[in-house]
Amino acid sequence: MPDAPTPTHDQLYAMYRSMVTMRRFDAVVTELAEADRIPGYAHTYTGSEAIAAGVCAALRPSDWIASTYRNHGHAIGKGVALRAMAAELHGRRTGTAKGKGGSMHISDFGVGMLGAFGIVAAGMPIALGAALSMKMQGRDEVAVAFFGDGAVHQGVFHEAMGLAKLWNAPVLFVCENNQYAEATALDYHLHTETVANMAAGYALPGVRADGMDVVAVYQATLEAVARARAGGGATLLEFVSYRFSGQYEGDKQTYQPADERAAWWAREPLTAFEQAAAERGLDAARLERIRADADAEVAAAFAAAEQDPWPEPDELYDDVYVSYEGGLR
Amino acid sequence: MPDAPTPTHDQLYAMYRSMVTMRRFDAVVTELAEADRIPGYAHTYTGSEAIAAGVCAALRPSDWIASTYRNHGHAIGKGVALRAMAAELHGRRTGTAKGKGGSMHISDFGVGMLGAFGIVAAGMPIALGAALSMKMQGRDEVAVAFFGDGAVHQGVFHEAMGLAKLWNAPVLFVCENNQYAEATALDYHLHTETVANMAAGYALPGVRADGMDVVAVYQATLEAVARARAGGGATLLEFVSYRFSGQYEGDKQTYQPADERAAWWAREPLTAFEQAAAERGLDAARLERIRADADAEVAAAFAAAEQDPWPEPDELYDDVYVSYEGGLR
Amino acid sequence: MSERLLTIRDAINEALVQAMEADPTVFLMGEDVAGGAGRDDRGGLDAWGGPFGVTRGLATRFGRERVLDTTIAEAGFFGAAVGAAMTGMRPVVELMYVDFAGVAYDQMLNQAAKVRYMFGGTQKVPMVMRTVVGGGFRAAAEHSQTLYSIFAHIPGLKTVAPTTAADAKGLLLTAIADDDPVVFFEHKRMYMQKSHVPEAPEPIPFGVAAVRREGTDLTIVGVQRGVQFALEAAEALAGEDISVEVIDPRTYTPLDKGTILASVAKTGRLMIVDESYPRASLATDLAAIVADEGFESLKGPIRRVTAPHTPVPFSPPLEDAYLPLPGRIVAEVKRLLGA
Amino acid sequence: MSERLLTIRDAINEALVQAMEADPTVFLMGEDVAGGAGRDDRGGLDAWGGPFGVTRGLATRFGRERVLDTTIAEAGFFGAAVGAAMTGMRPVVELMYVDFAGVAYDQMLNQAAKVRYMFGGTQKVPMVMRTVVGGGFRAAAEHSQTLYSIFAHIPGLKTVAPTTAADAKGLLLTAIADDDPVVFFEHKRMYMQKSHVPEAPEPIPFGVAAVRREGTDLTIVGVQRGVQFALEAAEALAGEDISVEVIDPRTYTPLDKGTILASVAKTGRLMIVDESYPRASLATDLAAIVADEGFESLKGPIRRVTAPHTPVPFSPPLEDAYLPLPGRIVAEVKRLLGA
Ligand SMILES: Cc1ncc(C[n+]2csc(CCOP(=O)(O)OP(=O)(O)O)c2C)c(N)n1
Ligand SMILES: Cc1ncc(C[n+]2csc(CCOP(=O)(O)OP(=O)(O)O)c2C)c(N)n1
Ligand SMILES: [Mg+2]
Ligand SMILES: [Mg+2]
Repeated sequence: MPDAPTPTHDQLYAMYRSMVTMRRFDAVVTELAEADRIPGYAHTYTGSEAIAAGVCAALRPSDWIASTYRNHGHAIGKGVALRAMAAELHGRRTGTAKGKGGSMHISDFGVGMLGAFGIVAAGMPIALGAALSMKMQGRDEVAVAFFGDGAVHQGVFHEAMGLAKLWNAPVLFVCENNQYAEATALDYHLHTETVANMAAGYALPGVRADGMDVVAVYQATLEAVARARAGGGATLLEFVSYRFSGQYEGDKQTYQPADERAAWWAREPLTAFEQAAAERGLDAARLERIRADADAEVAAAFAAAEQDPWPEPDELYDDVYVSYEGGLR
Repeated sequence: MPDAPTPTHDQLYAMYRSMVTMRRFDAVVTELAEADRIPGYAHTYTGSEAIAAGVCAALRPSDWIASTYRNHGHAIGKGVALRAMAAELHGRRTGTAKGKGGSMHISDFGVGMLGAFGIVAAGMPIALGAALSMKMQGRDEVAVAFFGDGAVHQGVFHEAMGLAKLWNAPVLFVCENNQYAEATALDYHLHTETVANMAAGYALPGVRADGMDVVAVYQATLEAVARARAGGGATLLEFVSYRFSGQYEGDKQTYQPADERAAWWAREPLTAFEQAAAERGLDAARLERIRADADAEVAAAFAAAEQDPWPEPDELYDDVYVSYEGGLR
Repeated sequence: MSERLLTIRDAINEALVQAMEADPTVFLMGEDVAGGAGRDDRGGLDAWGGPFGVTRGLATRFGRERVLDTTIAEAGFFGAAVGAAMTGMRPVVELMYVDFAGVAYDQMLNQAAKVRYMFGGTQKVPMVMRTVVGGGFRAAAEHSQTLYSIFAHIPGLKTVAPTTAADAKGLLLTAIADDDPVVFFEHKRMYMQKSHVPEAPEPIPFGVAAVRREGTDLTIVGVQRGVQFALEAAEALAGEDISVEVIDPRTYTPLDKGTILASVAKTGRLMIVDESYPRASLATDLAAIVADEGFESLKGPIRRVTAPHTPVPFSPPLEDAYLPLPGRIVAEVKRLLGA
Repeated sequence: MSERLLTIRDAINEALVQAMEADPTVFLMGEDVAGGAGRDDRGGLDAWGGPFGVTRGLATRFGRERVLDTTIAEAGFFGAAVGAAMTGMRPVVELMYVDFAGVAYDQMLNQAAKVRYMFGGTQKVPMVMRTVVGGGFRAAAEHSQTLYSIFAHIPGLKTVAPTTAADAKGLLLTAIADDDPVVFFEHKRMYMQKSHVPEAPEPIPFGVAAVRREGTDLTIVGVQRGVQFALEAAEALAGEDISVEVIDPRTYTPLDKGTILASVAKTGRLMIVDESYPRASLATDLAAIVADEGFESLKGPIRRVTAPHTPVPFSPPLEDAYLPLPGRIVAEVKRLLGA
């Protein structure tokens, strides 16, 4: 991407802040899950922070994203409040979904986070619909669907790609190729050379970039966003990373060879960013402050959330419908 | 396909017989439908006879096919008895499904006709499963799924193609590209240059041939069948034809420009075959006899079927389950 | 004022026209809802208007930007409807036959129905899923189902099944204006039935049943075409001095339990008529509600006259025995009343 | 002979082993049913054995030709199972969570269920669809459903929901040997419960309910985990001199109506406990059957204790209020008996 704009220092610091916040947030989630201090399933994001941070940096607050069960990074990247996320994970009334959704279903309309969908690839047509909606309303917002490498086999991937082409919709399909779908490795499940190759079946552009490099992600996204805003339609973006996290907290990951993990870890996105920092003219001390700030902010969010009130049992009946004649009970 | 074997004269006569039978059969269906003399929906096959005839000529009786609501041609090609088909269309107890299925659901296990499925693309994974089954049983039979150009957008097309690759299954996906999906023309709905192009997304061979030329169809199929039997896996075949029939009987086809229809009609498969007959050394008188025989056979089948007994109302309860503890009523 | 008679089909068309005129965020999506892919060189903007002609004329009137022909990708375009509904539009999306629900069911069951709840009420999904149901066309197992129950079962969805042209129009207007996802069932055998329909847009509220016929000996609650079958049976039974009350719930989620319970309080007896499969169904739902909340009024068993537990058969004599036609209802009523 | 205690999870595993040993046409398919795509360099042949470890060890034992890890393409591999079943195999195919049914529902609803009927009984589809249901894991709206009803509604499918380890084994053996498509529900909160399981393969017939506890004042029919909730409630109520009979239908299609009706004939009262959605459900199904065929025995209303008409909430206090836990059952029983 030689002619893609280089991010400014401020932008780089912001992306770094975003990434370290994601990393720290999920580190706390892992701790809490291990200590049985949060209920339910949690899916963490370690290793793919550059993807969410780079993509979201290329978006406006009014652009939309749709995410998956593995959504914490996307939510943080798009600007969802940590406090409300932490409260949601804790099942508290102050959470993004008042405790009704939990870790798998973070959403925040106010910052363009359409929501997180637990069914593999289900968010793809929903993001497509948001994009269609923007187009119909004459707005130039775009929509992004995040999904994993495993999701490319699901029928609705195909349908969403095809309809995006048909409608020339301003949507970005962002595949986080983290080498694994649950315990199934990419070389077993992917048929084409790359995920990006699959775009050809829909006559859409398919772009692959290093998902460990936040700047590469940012630049590739920016180009696709510009095309979409200008009426040029959809793009399939593939960002290559590694799922250092388990499929969910508790997964022993016996299917990931140790040497493979080690080799990828050498390239993990925070280290990669820090190593390139000097060259990019960034200030090491400022990076350290950012880390400390992020740690503190995450810690404060969880500490506060854990003190938050539980929902009352009767709140169960709220929010099913906007209105329901005769009432629900 | 320069090195594909040329069909023998006997084979050519057989394919012609197959095609004219299909044409005649559906002509009678149209007449009966117009006269309100058969119940239900009927979907006829005029224009694509060369596809079913050519494909089935390349198969063994023990190979499997799965079809759609537009199945009469496939059934005839595979050798389903006309008498039983006609009776099924008439809703008689002597029908292929004892009157339970009708025109949309012809099947005949005995000749390898797995059945006809009314949901677009639903037969694709079913044929795939039959292919997997043959492979697991150590047999070298193959399975074929017929479907239309419109079906390539359905999610399960994608899933069946991908799984066929994953399992290296001996299955042929045969797309009858007849230019229309209901009232929607190909140039509106297809994103790639050809349907065959879509095979690349699954790293499968995609082959396109003239669906008006029964020999071209036969040869392309033969090659794919040979590959599948030899353990070489699946192929996507695209045969190009034209849907002279309505979507269903009664459809006025206002969306097909007259000049377009005329241009394609000039190439319709029976005429094409007859024009090439002399050059292939076939005997015109014998072709005429074949036509007369086919007409007579079709007429006899329908005439007899119309005299067949209706099922008794209570037969309604048969054939839901192989066994049902306590009974259905 | 003279009666303006419209078919159910045309009443639905009129509701769509009026809703689209009144609100620019309303748009249609589906396979051949225009037809000819909305192209002038392909038989005009309305080659089809859907296989039953329900949406005919709308592409001409509103342009193909608002009447979108889709590919055969139901999961994709139902999901797109969810996303569009979440972000300011009011999609009316067509599932050509309810029998095809299985290919898009996830988007209905898990996304449309749950978005509001699992995101804590911060979002809404104002979409209408129009679909065609019903037997009687000799269309066999995959084009004749009603499948009301797989939607009525799911919290978060509303379900509507009109039986008259006026209701079809009024309930569809309400459905489109409603902020929740609504599944709107149209019975293919009822499209051509005519009745008086007011010209002005007059929405009919959800959750209000209609008493279609008053009676004293027995209450029959019909489900969509079951209402008509019940009315025909009631007419026949009237000749034998049996007085049947016929109730049409019109909407099933929400359900007007009050009208049903009040009727059973009066008659003491309940029958339910529905052409759907008999198990875990709307018919069992209505029976179960009355067996609990209306138990004290009951003088006898609650009888369900439904399809049997089999797929829909093709052959006319089989399908006729399959459907809960008036003759079967009459016989069951007599058996129930010991008449 | 000493009692051999197994968890439900291990009992299912054992049934699979025995079925696969006895019949070479039985094979498994699903996402990570082996895990590590069955590769030795990926943590051995059984990195996972499914997310709950139910199929652990099977790939090692039978090879990955008979334990097929699939991609995330449920419509594809469920359809493939239909095709394989039609042509001589007996696939046991796993839907990881029943909540994902929506993406493959067409193949279940229209193909697996209808192939035999719409082809006039010339074919059969001997396949088992194993799937995981249930709340109580704080897994929220898309990983906690039971959805029994969208299968029980459909003619052509059989539905089985075991509640003990012995039943899980015996009913799964029957399901695999059965010539019809069977949906086999496993409750995720019950996997680790232990009970005595015979080592030999002893199939348990479909359509035979189990009376889990005898009683005289009231019959409770539980649906899967509802049976356990009912048993706990019955125990508590026994302390207050209320005698509850608890019935476990075990299979829902086919259903053993006789045992339920006989119990209601004895007690005169019926309650149904099910954690599913309340509308058009198995609970309404059971209620409707008794409100018709058992009406004469009834001394009072038929009460359903179910989940409310809402998606499953995440937060523990909400989910606890959502489920029909024993405390709610006890309170409802007392209300019903006026105690
Ligand atoms: C339709 C559907 N099938 C299966 C699952 C279970 N499941 C959850 S995550 C997952 C793997 C997804 O892998 P990938 O898309 O690569 O995403 P990643 O977890 O690596 O981010 C599976 C199979 C599901 N949620 N939805
Ligand atoms: C999933 C599904 N959606 C829609 C339909 C309705 N339908 C029946 S045939 C058809 C068009 C199919 O076109 P194509 O695949 O090109 O086949 P052709 O009729 O041309 O042979 C449609 C939309 C269906 N049967 N199944
Ligand atoms: Mg992945
Ligand atoms: Mg076509």
